[in-house]
Amino acid sequence: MTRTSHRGWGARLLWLVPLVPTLILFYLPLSVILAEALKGGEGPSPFVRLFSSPYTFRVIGFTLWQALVSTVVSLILGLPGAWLLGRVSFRGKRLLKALTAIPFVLPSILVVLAFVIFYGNSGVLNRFVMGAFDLKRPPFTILYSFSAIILAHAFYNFPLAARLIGSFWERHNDGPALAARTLGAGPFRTFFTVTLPGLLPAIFSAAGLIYLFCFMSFAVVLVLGGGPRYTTIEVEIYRAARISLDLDMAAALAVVGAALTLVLLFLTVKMQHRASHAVRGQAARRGTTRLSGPVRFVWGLYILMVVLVVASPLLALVGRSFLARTTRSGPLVWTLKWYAMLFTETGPSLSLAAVKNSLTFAMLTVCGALPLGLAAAWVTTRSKGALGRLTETAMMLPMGVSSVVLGLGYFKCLALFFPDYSGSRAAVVAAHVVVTYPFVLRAVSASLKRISPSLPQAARTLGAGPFRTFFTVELPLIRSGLVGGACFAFALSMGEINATLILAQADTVTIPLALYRLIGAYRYFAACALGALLMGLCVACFLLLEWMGGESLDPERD
Amino acid sequence: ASEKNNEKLVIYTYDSFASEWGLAPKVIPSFEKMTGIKVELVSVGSSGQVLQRAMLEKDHPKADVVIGIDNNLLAKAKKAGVLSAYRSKGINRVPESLRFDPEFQVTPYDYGYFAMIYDSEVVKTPPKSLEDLTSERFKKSVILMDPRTSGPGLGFLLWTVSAYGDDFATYWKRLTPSILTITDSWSSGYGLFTNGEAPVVLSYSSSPVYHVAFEKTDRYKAAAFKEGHYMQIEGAGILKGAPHRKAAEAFIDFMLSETFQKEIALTNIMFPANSATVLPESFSHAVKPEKNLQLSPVEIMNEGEGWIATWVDTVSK
Amino acid sequence: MTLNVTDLFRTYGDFQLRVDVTVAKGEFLSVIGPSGCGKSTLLRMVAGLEAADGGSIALNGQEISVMAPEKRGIGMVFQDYALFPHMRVAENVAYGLKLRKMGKGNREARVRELLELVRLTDKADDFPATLSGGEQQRVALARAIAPNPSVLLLDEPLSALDARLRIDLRRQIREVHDRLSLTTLYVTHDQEEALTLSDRIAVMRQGRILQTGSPRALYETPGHLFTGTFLGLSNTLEGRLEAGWFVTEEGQKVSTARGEDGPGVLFFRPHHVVLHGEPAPGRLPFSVTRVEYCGGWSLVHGTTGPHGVVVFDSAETRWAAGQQGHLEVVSGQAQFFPGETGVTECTPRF
Amino acid sequence: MTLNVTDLFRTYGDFQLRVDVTVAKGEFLSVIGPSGCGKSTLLRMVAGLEAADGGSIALNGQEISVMAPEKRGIGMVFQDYALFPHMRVAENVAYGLKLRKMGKGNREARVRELLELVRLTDKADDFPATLSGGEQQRVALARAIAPNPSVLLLDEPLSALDARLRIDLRRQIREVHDRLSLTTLYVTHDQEEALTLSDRIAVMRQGRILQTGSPRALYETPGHLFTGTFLGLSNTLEGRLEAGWFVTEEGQKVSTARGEDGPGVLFFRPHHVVLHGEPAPGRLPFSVTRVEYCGGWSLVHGTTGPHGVVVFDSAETRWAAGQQGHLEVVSGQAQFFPGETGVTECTPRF
Ligand SMILES: Nc1ncnc2c1ncn2[C@@H]1O[C@H](COP(=O)(O)OP(=O)(O)OP(=O)(O)O)[C@@H](O)[C@H]1O
Ligand SMILES: Nc1ncnc2c1ncn2[C@@H]1O[C@H](COP(=O)(O)OP(=O)(O)OP(=O)(O)O)[C@@H](O)[C@H]1O
Ligand SMILES: Cc1ncc(C[n+]2csc(CCO)c2C)c(N)n1
Ligand SMILES: [Mg+2]
Ligand SMILES: [Mg+2]
Repeated sequence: MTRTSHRGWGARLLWLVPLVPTLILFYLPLSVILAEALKGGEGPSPFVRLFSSPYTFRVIGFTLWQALVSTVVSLILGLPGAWLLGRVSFRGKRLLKALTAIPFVLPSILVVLAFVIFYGNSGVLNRFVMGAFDLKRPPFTILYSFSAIILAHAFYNFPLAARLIGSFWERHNDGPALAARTLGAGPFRTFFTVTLPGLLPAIFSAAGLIYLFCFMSFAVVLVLGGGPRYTTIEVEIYRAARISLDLDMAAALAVVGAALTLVLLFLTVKMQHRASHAVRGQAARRGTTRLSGPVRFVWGLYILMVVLVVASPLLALVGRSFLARTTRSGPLVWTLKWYAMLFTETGPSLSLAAVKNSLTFAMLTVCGALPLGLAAAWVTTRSKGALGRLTETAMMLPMGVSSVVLGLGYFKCLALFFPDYSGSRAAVVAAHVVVTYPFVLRAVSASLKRISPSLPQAARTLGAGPFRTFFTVELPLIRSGLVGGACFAFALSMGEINATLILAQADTVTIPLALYRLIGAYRYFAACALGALLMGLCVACFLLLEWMGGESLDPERD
Repeated sequence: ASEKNNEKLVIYTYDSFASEWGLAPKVIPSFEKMTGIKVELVSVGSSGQVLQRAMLEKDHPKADVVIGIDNNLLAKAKKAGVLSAYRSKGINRVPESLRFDPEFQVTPYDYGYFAMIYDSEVVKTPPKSLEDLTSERFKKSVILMDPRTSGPGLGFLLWTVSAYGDDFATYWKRLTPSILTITDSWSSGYGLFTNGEAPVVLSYSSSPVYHVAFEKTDRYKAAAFKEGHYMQIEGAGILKGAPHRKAAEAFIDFMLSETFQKEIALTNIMFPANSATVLPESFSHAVKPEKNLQLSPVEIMNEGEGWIATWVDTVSK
Repeated sequence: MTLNVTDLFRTYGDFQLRVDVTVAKGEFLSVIGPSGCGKSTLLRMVAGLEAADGGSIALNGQEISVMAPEKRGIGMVFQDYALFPHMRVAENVAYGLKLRKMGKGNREARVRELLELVRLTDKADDFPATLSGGEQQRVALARAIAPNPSVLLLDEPLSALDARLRIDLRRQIREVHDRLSLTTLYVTHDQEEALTLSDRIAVMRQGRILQTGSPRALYETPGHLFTGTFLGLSNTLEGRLEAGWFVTEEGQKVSTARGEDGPGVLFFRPHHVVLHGEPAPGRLPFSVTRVEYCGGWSLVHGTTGPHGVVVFDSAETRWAAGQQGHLEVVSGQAQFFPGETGVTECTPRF
Repeated sequence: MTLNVTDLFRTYGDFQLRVDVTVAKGEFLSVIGPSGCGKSTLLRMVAGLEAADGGSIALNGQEISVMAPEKRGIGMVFQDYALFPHMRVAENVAYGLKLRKMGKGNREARVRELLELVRLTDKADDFPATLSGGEQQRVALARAIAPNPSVLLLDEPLSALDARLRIDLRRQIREVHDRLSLTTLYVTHDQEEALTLSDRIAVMRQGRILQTGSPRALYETPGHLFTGTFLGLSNTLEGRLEAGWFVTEEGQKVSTARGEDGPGVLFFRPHHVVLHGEPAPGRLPFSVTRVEYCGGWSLVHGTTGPHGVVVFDSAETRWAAGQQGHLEVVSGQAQFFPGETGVTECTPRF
């Protein structure tokens, strides 16, 4: 008899649950498009073209650099929030938690719009200051620069960092931190020498995610960066694939991007493994802090900053959705007409259909991505060593492949296997599932890794098979991770546009698509209304998810 | 491909054409009523993406007609060999100068001139030439589009090429301080402009028409440049192996008909290709330049990539 | 450092802790009490890890209850060890030393010395996760002692160790205490530890300190029946005191005892009983239910009437389960607690 | 169920476990050994929670080492409790019963019965995180017993409990064992627990089982010096056997002992020694270093030459630290182990 004895067939088959869909839904279309593009036609290989230009290296360098800066900034801004969400009990925490997910769902075009409305040369901020100090020229030129990119990335990601790290912190055993205090370490020292290292798995996990986001970011870079000076690989892929129609080049770029992503993923997974030190025999006892006097003031400042960075652009956007001009340059008046218009425009209402479609896609995506991500997380956390890390990386790769390329791959595949295909909702949902499940995997595996191995073992000795154990012990314990993952999947699906555009039927419109069209027709006020509607829908859904997932059995409620 | 169902027609077009504020909702129903053909309109993003989609499906075309192939894209479309020729009778009413494809793989339906639009409330003395734009007073004041991703963006690059020849790169170098941002699409750039982000934007000389016609303001004006204005001609074509060839031909004919052409002016804010079309009153605000510039498709095909590469290098430093 | 805890107060749901206790400089005070009586909570409040709802904690007269934990100069061994999972054993132990800016050389020497003390020299470079329970506990002990705190709080620091090591280490702990003249508050559930180590013992029950006293006083003349039954093995019989004699409910005179006449409980230790083969006046009938061999001696468990009684006997005891004997309570050794009714209350809160 | 463990083998870095052991049906076998010797690892392998590198585990002759843990019908109490944090106490206990599809009524009755057994009725609706260490441990015990497993593995199930409760519960565990005639493997570091509870004891050291035997045999006539020193208090003197007499290095005859002549160690219990005020032939000079009061008796610690010796005495001992006495090893009680050199090896692996 050798090691890895008693693993039932069930457990072995479980490998297939995440693997088969990943292969069919991701690796197959990807290889089809890559093979197609790379088999090459006339002329030099796209790789030669790619690497013979210094521009390529500038783009790669800039991509890595902006992602790094964005990640660090997001983490620094997010950590205090993580503490608030994880450690402090206050009223409205649940709502705040749901709110942290909003930036995430916003299609980047809407974020860009919100940023322009708030931070722009003629934005709320500038106009307010100009009005207050009677200035002629806008005092802040924030947009169309490197810092604008970082600001927008931080806007997207620091609430995410706060949320991810916070939910880990919530269940994190504070025993060691207390021990450090009794050994003479002050709160800061304790934080940096004990708490922070303990949080590293979550921090790396969040950092990996954020890094990838920023790595893949393109609308923000495109619009707020101010032009080709700041170009990322993803932007180049988008240009090559969708505009220059240079599929070879797009594929080559995608290969480069995927390779870099793979390395990054592998590194973060490895760092995460390295950083997690499970200690046998430690039950987490939750320490919930109450805020007092002067501390409250400091937190007030933090929240003010949050409001400035996150809430105000969004509020400006929502605000604008209730405003209208009497004439082009006339005074502003309050109105609900944009909302009314959203649902009463010609024929069967476009926005209504968009809302219906977006919600349907998002729900179905959640239904697909949850089990897939969960199975992937389960399988990868149980497997150890390099092989485990490799599988985990392989399963997370969809996160690092441009959805443009993926969409094209799908399209090719469908043309190959279903020649009569002409756009379908199933394909859209499948693409959304593939794009989103790695996030579920990330969110879930962080909480899965934290479960003391003796818990499932205890269940086994009590007579529960692996599945039963999973459903009665592990699943309830990773609920917060699941809810987080579901929120991600929902949000990403609500905001996805590239794959949808390629795969959906012509008459299938989603909220982001409708937004694009509204903005394309420079109907900004109506776009703001639809954006506000999107935000509202997402918050409602998050709250619903939180409520469904978090309420009933949470042992550590206060 | 065989004639499957003559009662149907599949069209690929760019977003703004298909959107409910675009041309499609105004014209498609009358085409359907007229011919009894059911039109399936597929909107696939920008005009570049229309062509791409056609190229992807080259072996099994699903669409019959593609709309949005302009004079700058023509070369690429021909190289891909996805289109087939059709000479519509209506082409006779289109001036010779607009028939940009002599083989009639693409049929022109409207045209316009690229121009700088300025906010007359901010810019008191409008720029009079491309060179004017480089002046200090326009520092961070101009919104341009990326030629790799946007039709107007490519148009402006070609404009500078036709004005400066091989020296266009040094012009761009001089222009850089004036650029506030380079957007990927016309809509985002123009949106920023109307939002007040910058007082000057690259658009069409016909753009002020929109503001006059729908917003009753002449605040936004087109600047006439002494170098002349680069021209864009938009066209449609029938795909090789189109499943519904007959219907496709009928649609191309329809595009040149009066029903279609009279909508272009106020819906697409462009000049209709059919010279017989009566333009609305507001078109007096559209500048029709004395001198118009255009590069030949062959030249664009041969040099286009090199120009773009030079451009990228210049602006990305 | 004298530790003064005055009217310290904390509520958790229906659990209420209210404690007054003083530990003199250099004193070794053990806190014993049933599981869940609030021992850990008391320690955590003294260390500043748990906020009190009221009351005061003073060190040498200085109020510390609003002071940050790291300012109090109190060392603590946690019941669940609370080792730093991301640091190796040696780093765990060195942590407090680093904070005191001890030079590298000195630090390493001190760590080595402490690891020798707890016999973990060969585990210095391991991470806590790979240690056995007992090994982890010893690391926690070394870590707490390392920075020479002036007050040491130990929460069952030896519970996961084997008897041999426990005896060794408890001697070490006491030696460290004596050498540095620490003020030590020691929580244990092991009465032997409490008896052998402490200058004084505080007996806790349901969140309050019932009694404090020297080990000998508490063991031999417990002021409360609870203390007596909790500290070491003991027996109780219900009955009444009549004219200096304890009489069972069946009317049998058992033993002399001091106290006022009336109903109550007779308390005596297992070695205050002799088992006889033959009946005699004053002897109670006894049926043996189980004989436990304890190494140097045996414990004979049995019943007399409704009462369970346990009796010390030699290792070579003649008794075996099922036999009948007669039980004599050695006169003058038993104690009478008026008004009490049995021993159930020494089990945890009900 | 007879449990047969044959040549079971597992390596962790430089730690190697290799065990052969048989537990007969209905037998109560305790495993004792120093911290880190592999007790928990053995249990975990038997339960199927840790894969072996080799060897076999058989239940009633059926090989189970490749069987899933839940198929083995083995109940286990984890050293770290491993309570389900998301379930209330009662739900934790009911978990195994639900899996056996026990009806709701029966289940609830059984849970109530078990919570009474471990005295936690009033904590039934609490979550584990709010329980004290001892309370958690008792929940773990109740949960493991609940489904009536045929083999029960207990990993230090009473280590966090106070003496009183521990004695109560160990009796309960033994009763449960007897009533259901369970096959029980019991890991403990408490020698008293091992001695009183077990039918047989297995002594483990450095990953191997050194010796198994009845409590009495192991205590009174340990086959290995390690067993003797590990199980209960003991003393050792180095010297040599000469013609049936043990002679110290200084040449003094101490006690008769059986064995072959040669160098070795004399082993005797603290109650095999008498302390005298006056010297006499065969008596060793003894300086008292510390007297520990242990309730019913005292322990007198001291040194004779280089050797530490501990002596039992009455609670009212006349000895005090600093005094000088003379030590007599009661003849015929001491045991000689040839070739050994002292007792350091009973401390954990070095
Ligand atoms: N954070 C908490 N929330 C709710 N109840 C708690 C909390 N901490 C402790 N308690 C309760 O307070 C009581 C005392 O707990 P404590 O840990 O002080 O007991 P203990 O005397 O140390 O017990 P043990 O010997 O078992 O460790 C217990 O009933 C426990 O359930
Ligand atoms: N997962 C692991 N990785 C590395 N070493 C381990 C692991 N588990 C146990 N060990 C080592 O194996 C040895 C035996 O550990 P085990 O937990 O079985 O000891 P134990 O006899 O139960 O000790 P204790 O009485 O302290 O609980 C120890 O030295 C420990 O460090
Ligand atoms: C104010 C205004 N000006 C110009 C156009 C025309 N236009 C803008 S984008 C585009 C297609 C090229 O990508 C065309 C033809 C319009 N619609 N609105
Ligand atoms: Mg405790
Ligand atoms: Mg163990």
